[in-house]
This record gives sequence, structure tokens and C-alpha cells, in this order.
Amino acid sequence: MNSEATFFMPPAISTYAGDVDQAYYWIYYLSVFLFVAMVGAMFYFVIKYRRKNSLEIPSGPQHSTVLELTWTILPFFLVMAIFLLGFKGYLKMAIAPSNATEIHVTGRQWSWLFTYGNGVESTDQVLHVPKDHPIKMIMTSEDVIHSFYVPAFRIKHDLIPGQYSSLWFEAKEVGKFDLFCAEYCGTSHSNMLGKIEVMEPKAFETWLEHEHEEQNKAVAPEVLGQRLYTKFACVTCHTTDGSPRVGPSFKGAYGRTEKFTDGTSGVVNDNYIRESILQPQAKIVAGFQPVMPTFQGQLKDSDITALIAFIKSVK
Amino acid sequence: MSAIDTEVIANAKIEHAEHEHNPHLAHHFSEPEQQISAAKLGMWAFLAQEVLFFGGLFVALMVFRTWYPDMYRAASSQLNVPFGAINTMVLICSSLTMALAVRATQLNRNRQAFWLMAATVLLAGVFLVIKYFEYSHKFHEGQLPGHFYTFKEIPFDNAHMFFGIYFCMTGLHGLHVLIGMIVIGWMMVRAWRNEFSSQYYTPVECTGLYWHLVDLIWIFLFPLLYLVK
Amino acid sequence: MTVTTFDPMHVPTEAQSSPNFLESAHGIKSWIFTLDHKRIGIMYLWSILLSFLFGGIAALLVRLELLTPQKTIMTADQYNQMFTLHGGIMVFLFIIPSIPASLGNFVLPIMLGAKDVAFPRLNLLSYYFWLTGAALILTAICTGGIDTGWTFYTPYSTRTATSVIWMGLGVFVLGFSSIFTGLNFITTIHKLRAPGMSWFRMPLFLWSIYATALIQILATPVLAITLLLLVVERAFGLGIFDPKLGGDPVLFQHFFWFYSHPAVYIMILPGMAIVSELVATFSRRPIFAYKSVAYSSVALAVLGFLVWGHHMFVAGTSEFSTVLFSALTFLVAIPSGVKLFNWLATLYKGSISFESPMLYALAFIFLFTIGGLTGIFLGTLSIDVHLHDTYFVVAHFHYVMMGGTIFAFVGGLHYWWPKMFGRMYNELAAKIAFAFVFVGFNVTFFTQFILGSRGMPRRYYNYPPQFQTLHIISTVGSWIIATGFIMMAIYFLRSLRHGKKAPDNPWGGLTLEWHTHSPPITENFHNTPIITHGAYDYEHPDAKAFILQTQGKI
Amino acid sequence: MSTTTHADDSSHKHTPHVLPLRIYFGVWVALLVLTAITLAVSYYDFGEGNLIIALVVATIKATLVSLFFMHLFYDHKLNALVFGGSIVFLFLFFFFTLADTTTRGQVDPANGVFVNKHLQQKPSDEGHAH
Repeated sequence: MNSEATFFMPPAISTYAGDVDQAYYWIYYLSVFLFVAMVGAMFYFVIKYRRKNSLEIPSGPQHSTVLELTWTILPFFLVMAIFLLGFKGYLKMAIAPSNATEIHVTGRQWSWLFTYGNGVESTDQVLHVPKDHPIKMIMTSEDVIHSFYVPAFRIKHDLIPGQYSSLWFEAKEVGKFDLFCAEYCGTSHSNMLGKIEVMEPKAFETWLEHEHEEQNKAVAPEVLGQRLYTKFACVTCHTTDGSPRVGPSFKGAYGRTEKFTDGTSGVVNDNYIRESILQPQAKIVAGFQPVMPTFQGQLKDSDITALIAFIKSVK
Repeated sequence: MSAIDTEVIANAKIEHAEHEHNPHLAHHFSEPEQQISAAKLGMWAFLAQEVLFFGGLFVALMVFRTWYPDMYRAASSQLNVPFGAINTMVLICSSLTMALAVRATQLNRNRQAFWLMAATVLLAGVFLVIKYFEYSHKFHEGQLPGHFYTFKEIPFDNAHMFFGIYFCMTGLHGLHVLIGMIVIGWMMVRAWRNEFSSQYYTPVECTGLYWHLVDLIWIFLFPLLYLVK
Repeated sequence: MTVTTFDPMHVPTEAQSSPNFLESAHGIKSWIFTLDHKRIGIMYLWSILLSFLFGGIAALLVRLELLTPQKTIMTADQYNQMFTLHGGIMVFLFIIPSIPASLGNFVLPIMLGAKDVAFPRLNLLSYYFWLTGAALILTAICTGGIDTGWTFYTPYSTRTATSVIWMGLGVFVLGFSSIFTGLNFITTIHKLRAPGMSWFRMPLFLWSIYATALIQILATPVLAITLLLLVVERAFGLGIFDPKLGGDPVLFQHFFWFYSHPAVYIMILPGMAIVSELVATFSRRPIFAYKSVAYSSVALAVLGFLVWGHHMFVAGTSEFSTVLFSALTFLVAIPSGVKLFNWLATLYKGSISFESPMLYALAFIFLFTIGGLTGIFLGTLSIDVHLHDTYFVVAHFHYVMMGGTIFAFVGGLHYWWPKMFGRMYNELAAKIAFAFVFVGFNVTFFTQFILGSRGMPRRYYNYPPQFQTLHIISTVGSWIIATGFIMMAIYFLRSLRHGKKAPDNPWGGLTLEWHTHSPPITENFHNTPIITHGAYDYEHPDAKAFILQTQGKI
Repeated sequence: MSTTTHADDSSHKHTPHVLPLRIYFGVWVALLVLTAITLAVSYYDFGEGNLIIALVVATIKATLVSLFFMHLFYDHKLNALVFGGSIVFLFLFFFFTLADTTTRGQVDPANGVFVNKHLQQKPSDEGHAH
């Protein structure tokens, strides 16, 4: 099946994307036909039967049982057929093949964390998957509802805090595709973006092993800190190039004296950074909104130390 | 012209004569019967609205009951069944006195209606006092919704949810009882002033309908909250 | 004083002198304490038009922000508050009360041949509930705004730092305003029909408003309890919707959509109500298959309760309920289709004129057909997985809510404006404004179908650059719409003072509001009308004479 | 309804429908007895049967109150329709919501399963009395 993007639809990469597009275009052409027929009839009638004489009183049929029954019963069968079409496609999406590889997804404000079977965790908001192999995503959220949406795969499902949900897909082509959060989740909802990188199965294996080794290696704290910085998508709000986003930039932040929204001021030091990660609402730098979620329970003490080392290193 | 139209014209003439006589007939109604049935239909529609209003809480109750049956059983056993049962009886009695009060106004007996409604208010007061004792016990034990829950003896971590629903439902119901007492109190004043008669008792009747609905809701609340087995 | 049907009601000469409802009393008190349904309707009208203005400004700002993929004029937080405001104001303050409480309040009793609604004081109370709700929403805006979207999804709404409690209370109160309106209308239609006005002689407007009122009574209380629970959840940590405490956020969505899907029919049914009137009057034909149009209104109201789950196909509901709701959703297409087909059949062999109200009715048919057909895409399970929460959904409901309800509302406003204020507006200006609104609407929202199909998620402040061209077109469209509405405001306001005096029946309508003066007297009719024929009986031997006599053209 | 008409002026007066006292007291006694029955049944364990019995008895009580105390039995049938209708719609609300909440995870066990499983059944250790 053709995987190129069409006028309405993005490229069709997953195995069931073709079915979705087929249903979409089937209904699309039906709709165009019905629309042209109905609006065409409307234009025809209003022109043909326009008022020619301000005194005329027209007379015409006031009901027709045959017609009424036709346009009640015929649409019923039509829409039921469409329902079955959608139902068939949905069944395919709902039931994952038994040989699917499981990958865990955790959504949080505002980043994605992917955890592979061997314990490897994604560090850069990119989900790596092998081509031609079914992948089942086991998903949950740590704070509010998010939604895992890959337009090229025609797949979407909400991540619900406190519950697991799942979806599956099998990519047919190698490439990098957009991953969106589709359920409104707050300030940086539109920055909760990721990528899906579909790789040749061999390349995927190599990548996974490489990551496994890398992540188990002892590294310098600021390197670990940088990894955490991308893993938790701190970059969504805090840049390292000095430009403010939702929160202040990390560039040169360490050691600087900041004014807070409550009127006090203080130096950005280890204690302040630790407090800001665990109780973000305690002291807000003036000019910013108190929107940062807490990372209490998500970061170990050593992680926080590493992050502090990283922020120190951004000059 | 059909027969119906001639009848109606006759009717329209009567309507004009009627206007002068009946002080309770609003200008946009043509006869008392129409006004009374409109008021009652409006009241029933209001009660229908109340059913759906409480309905949301009943749905929440059932959903969590199907999810956490054991927690429900354990938490429900903390409720005081004798108090609940007595309160059920109290409300049933108050429904009776209210129904009799409506009947009294139908028979032009304003004084009798006054005392029957006084009894209704009194019983409603008894209901609230008993509720107060139940509530203060729960407050004391820390059997409270959400973050305020401090009770330790139910071996389920989310037992606070049962008490959350319990307080929402009984609290909202209690609020309805309170509003009912105020409205019935107002009807008592009007009965004392001899305002009602066999020709004009709709306000009392509608108040009665409201009061019976409050009773109806409790009839379902009692087994669903107190008698979970 | 026998009154036959096609005698205009103002025939008795001594009654000619009685003042119309606008002039019968003066001063601010005569308005704020009024029990006259027409005055209450007009107070509602100005209030909701003001809300429409604010909601519209918010919409323009949202569109302006989306001109570029990054920041254009506001921050992400401001943007989130802006689209929430747009949605909240438009849905709760404007569309839901728009047709029933303003136009409906004005014409419903007149169409029935009644002097007022069944409970005039409740009617006034409902208006003050609306004002209270508006004030509470204003408080929410002033105390930190609100950024949950108009859907208040938990647990976001229980965590955000914004004024959810004020907003929740505001919508709670607005809910009761809507319930009281519905309750009033149901009772009025049952009990205050004029002599001879049997159910099947009622104008179809009343059937639709009746169906709307049923939903208002049966669905709105669930919204009220949902918001109450949300407020309690925020204030006391109740936990029913909070997964951290063992609750279920998806349950909130069930509660919310049990109201908010039927609410879609609270919005669209009155739109259909107006279109039935317009199509009949401007084609001088009874609505084709009157009974099936009447029943389809009630069918929509009932079916509207059975499909709410289609808002939750990817939200974590069970597969069983997903399939069940999808199947039921398709049934809604049938009564909607029946209405469209019947309107088309009414045009057949009509005598169609193109005054501005009729243009809006024809635009409604055009736009609602698109809105309805795109609904089929969204009801289809496999396609909805892709389209859910994208701009496709945004475009779809704007085609239904704006292309449907607002076009019908504006059409109805043009239709009854002469009746309400006794003045005509500039017809040419109205036609030009219509062209702007219609073209602008399609430019704005049709592009969004394409955006959505290509995967643009909704409620996005920033967006990937590949979507920019379409966003620019859409934003330009929003300016075209705004131009049309500004023109409309000007010629309407002008007509209040300078408009030509309106005849009693400028369009040649037959329903009862055209039998009385423009504007009507306080009691609507000098004598109770007596109905001997169907609502649109143009073929009645007296109909032609009646139109000639009341249209003021001879 | 306004289209109904009356032949003479006297029937224009409203005649209230007064029920005999024994109906009121009869219903009252029945309600008290039914309350006692619910209470008694709750001391035995019939499993799911308890809920069903409790609901059936409550429904009988509610029917008695609405038919007699609220006069629905004698009233305009429309009022009964309005009230009954509201209960039908409440039932729809129940049915469709439970149709979801009770069937989650049936197709794919990974769907709709609570992460905080301990909330469902796990007894907490601290402060356990016995």
C-alpha cells in the first residue's frame, strides 16, 4: 500500500494506517457525493422556484410516505455499514499481536519517558522502534492526562494517571516521525513533542545494546545531569542559551542573585536548586508563573546532585 | 368552523368574567384549573431535575461499589445503622404529616394544616439532630473525605472515598431538608393567615411534593449507604 | 367578537391606542423588575450579544496568536486562558441560552397565542441566575483566569493554580438558569396553548424548543452535580476523580459528557427550530412532512443522551462501551438527515424569496450538511482514533455550532428584529454582511479540516512549521468574519433609531407572532387568538389576503 | 388544558381530590413495615442478593410514596410521565457508565488496570487494630 502523504492525510507508516485512510477516503467521497447532491438540489430549487410575483402562493406536495420512509431507512443501512467499517478497523487496533514487544511510556508535564524491556530508558524524547515488528506501548501518566499521538501511524490513546492503557503498532518504513501530546495538559502542552525513530531491526538491536552499556557506565555528575536534563525534558521550559521560556534559562544561573515574586531575593545555590526541584512553588523568580510540577519521588538524591552539577556547568 | 372552536369562544368569554373574581388567578391564565395544573407540572419537572441532580451521586456510588466491594463493606459497617433506621422512620412520619397537611388545606382547615406542618418541621429537626450526632461522631473519629481522613481501623487505603461519597450525599440531602424546613415554615405562616382554601392550596401541595422527594431520596440512600453487605 | 384566524389581531379600533410593550412603561425599574417575557427576552438578547462580543474577541486573539508557529502576541499561559475563555463564554454564556432564552423567550408565548410564559417570575429569576453566573465567571477571570479548557478535565482542573472554583460555581449557576428556562417552556407549551392550538398545529419552532427544554431539564442537573463535585474535589480533596486517591479521571468525563453531549442538542435543536420557520415563511410552503420534522426533534433529544461516549473513544473507556457508543452515535445521523431532506423538499415548488433571514437559513443547510457529514468521520471508530483531539474536531463542531446554531440565531435575529423593535434594518447592508460572514466562516474553518486530518492537535500554542500556511489562511478568515459581524452591529444599532417603521408582517409569515403588532402590545394580543388550521397553511383561502393586509405593501 | 371546556360556571371552580385518611395511614404503616423488612434482611448475608432486595424494597417504598402521598395515582398522567421519564434517563446514565467501568480490561488486560493496585484490596499495615 502507498505510504506517501495524500492531500488530507500524512504518510501512512503503520500496518493499519492504510485501512484507516481507505475508510477515510471512502467516507470522504461519499460525503462529497451527498453534499453535492443536497446542496446542488438546494441551489436548483431556490433558483427554479424563486419568487416571481409577490402575490403568488405556491402549491406542492406536503408529504410523501414513500420518500420519507426511503430517507429514513436507507441512511440507517448506510451508517450501519460505515459503523462496521470503523469497527473492523478498530478491532485491528485494539488487539495487539501476541508477539509484540512491550515498551513502557510514562507521560508527565511535559515530557515522555520510554522504558525498554532491558531497563534502558530514553534520554532524548525519541522512541526508537524496529521496523516490521509489532510494538505494544504500556502507558501511564504521573500527573495529568496526556495522549500519545503519532499522526503517521494513525494511532492515539490517552495516558491516564493511576491507570495503565495500551496501544500497539507495527511500522513499515524507516524514518523519523512526529509524536504529539494530544490531550491538553497545561502550559507547555504544545511543547510536549517527541519523535519516533523507526530503525532497521539490526540497527535497533545495536542501538539498544549500546544504550544499555552507556546507561550502566559510571559518568561524571554533570554528564549524568545533562542526561537527566533531556530525559525529563527540562529543556521544555529552561534553555541553556540564556533565552527565557516558561522558566528562567540555566545559562549563568548558578550563583546569580534573583528577585522572587514574594519580594525577597536570594542566591541560586545548591539549596535553592534542590528546593526548586522538590517544591517548585516555594520561591518563584520574578517575572515567571508558578507552573512547574514537582519532581519529588521521581528523582533520587544523587540525580539532584547531578542536575546541580550540570546547572553549575552551564555558563 | 369546527365544534371545538365554538366551545373555545364560549370559554374565552367566561375567562373575562372570571378575571375580576379570583385574586389568585394570574393574568396569563384563563382558568384556575389551568393555573393549578401548570404549577404542578412545573413542580414535577423540577423534581425530575432533582432526580438527575442526585442521580450523578448515585452513579458515582455504584461505580465505586462495583470496583471496591470489600472496602465498601468495611467502611459501611462504620455507619450507625440504628441512627439511620430511626431517621428513615422519622422522615416517613414527616412525609405522612406533610401529606395530611395538604389534605387539611384541601378541606379548608388552615389551623389543622398549620399544626401538621409544624409537626413536619419538628420531625425534620429531629432528623437533622440525629444527623448532627452521626456527623460529630465521624468528625471525632476522622472518618472524613479525602485529605481529612485520619481513621485507621478500616484496612483499606481508599476508605476515605466511601466517606467522601457519604458526606456528599447526606450533606446535599441535609441541605434539601434544611431548605424544605424553611419553605414549610413559610407555608405555616401563610396557613396561619388563613390564605389557603379548597380553591387555592397549590403552594402547599407543591411544597409537599418537594418534601416527599426529599423522603424518596433518603429511602434509597439508607440501604445503599448503611446496609451494604 | 368572534376572532377568525386570519383577522389581524389589532382590528378593534379602540385598541389601536394601547401602547406596545416597549412603550408601555419607562425607566430602569420597568425593565429590571419586568415579568413580561418579551422584555426578559430582550434583556437576555443584549446580555448574550455582549457575551458573544467577548467570546468573539477571545477567538480573534486565539487566531491571531496562531498566525506564527511560535509566540505571536501572548505567552503560552495567556493563550491557554484565552481559548478556555473563548470556549467557556461561547458555550455557557452565549450559545446555550442564545436561541431559547432570548428569541425563544420573545416569540414562544406569542406563537402559542399565550399572554406570557407559565411562570413569569421564574423567567426573571432565570435571567438573574444568568447574570450571577456571568458575574462569577468574571470573578474567575479577575482572580487568576482559568486555563482548563471549557471541558474542565480532571486531574488537570484539580491541580491548576487558576480559579477553577469560581468558574465552576459560575457554570453551576448558569446551569440552573438553563434548567428554569426549560422548565418554564415545557409547562408553557403543555398548558398555555391558545384554543385550537393542537400539538400538530404548533409551529415547528415550538417542537424543537420543547425537545430542547426536555434536555435542559434532564441533562443540566448532571452538569451541576459534576461541577459541584469538582469544586468539592478541589476544596477538600474528595478523590472521586483523583487517581492519586483511588478515584477515576475517566469517570469525570462520563459525568461531564452525560451533560455536554446532550448540550450539543440544546445548542443545535433551537437552530433547527429557526430554520424550519425561515424555510416555511420564505418559500410560502408548509414544511414538508411536518410530523416527521416534529418527531425528529424529539428523537434527536432522546438519542442525544445515548451517545456521549463518542467523546471518549481514546480516553481509556472499555472496548465494549466504545463500540456500543459508536453504533449508537450513527443513529443520530438519521433524524438529522430527515430534517435536511424535509427542508429541501419544502423548497421544491415553493415561492422562494431571498431576504437576509432566508440567506442564513440556506447557509445553515449548506454548513450543517458539512458539519453533519464530517460527524460521520468522527463516529467511525478507526478514523476517530486518528482525528480525535485534532483540528478536525475543532472544525467539525464549529460547522455545527457556529455554522449551525449561530447562523440560525443570526437568521432568527434578522427575522424577528422588526417584530421586537418595530424597525427594519438596511437589507442591502445585511446581504453584504452575510456574504462576509459566510465566506469568512468557510475560509476559517474548512482549512481546519485539512489541518486536523494532517495531524495538527488542538489546543496547541506552538505548532510545527509545516502547518503554518493553513493557519494563516484560517486566521485571515477570522478577520473576514469579524468584518461581517461589525457591519451587522452597525446596521442593527442604526435601525433602532433610524430604521424604517416595520409593518406587522414584513416577511409574509403565518405563525401567530405575525398576527400581532410590531412590536406587540404587553399582552401580545388584544383577544385570545383561536386557531383553526396548521401553522403554515399558505393554501388557506384567507392566507393571501392576510399577508397583503399585514405586510404593509398596499 | 385550555381546549377543554365546561358547560356551566359552577364546574369552573376547582374541586380538590381529597383522599380518605385510611389511605394515608395505610401507606404510612406499609412504609414502616417495609423499612423494618430492609433492616431485618440486612442482618443476613445473601451475597449480591442483599443489594437487590434492598433496592426492590426501596423501589416499592418509593412507588407507594409517589403514588399516594404525592397523588400521582390520581393526578394528571403527564406528571407521572415526567417523573417516570426522569428515572428512565437516570437509568440510562447508570447503564452506559457501568457498561464502561465494569468492562475495562476485558479485551486487553493492560487497559484500564489500576496502577495503584494496593488501593483496591491491600490492607494497610500501620494502625491495624487486630
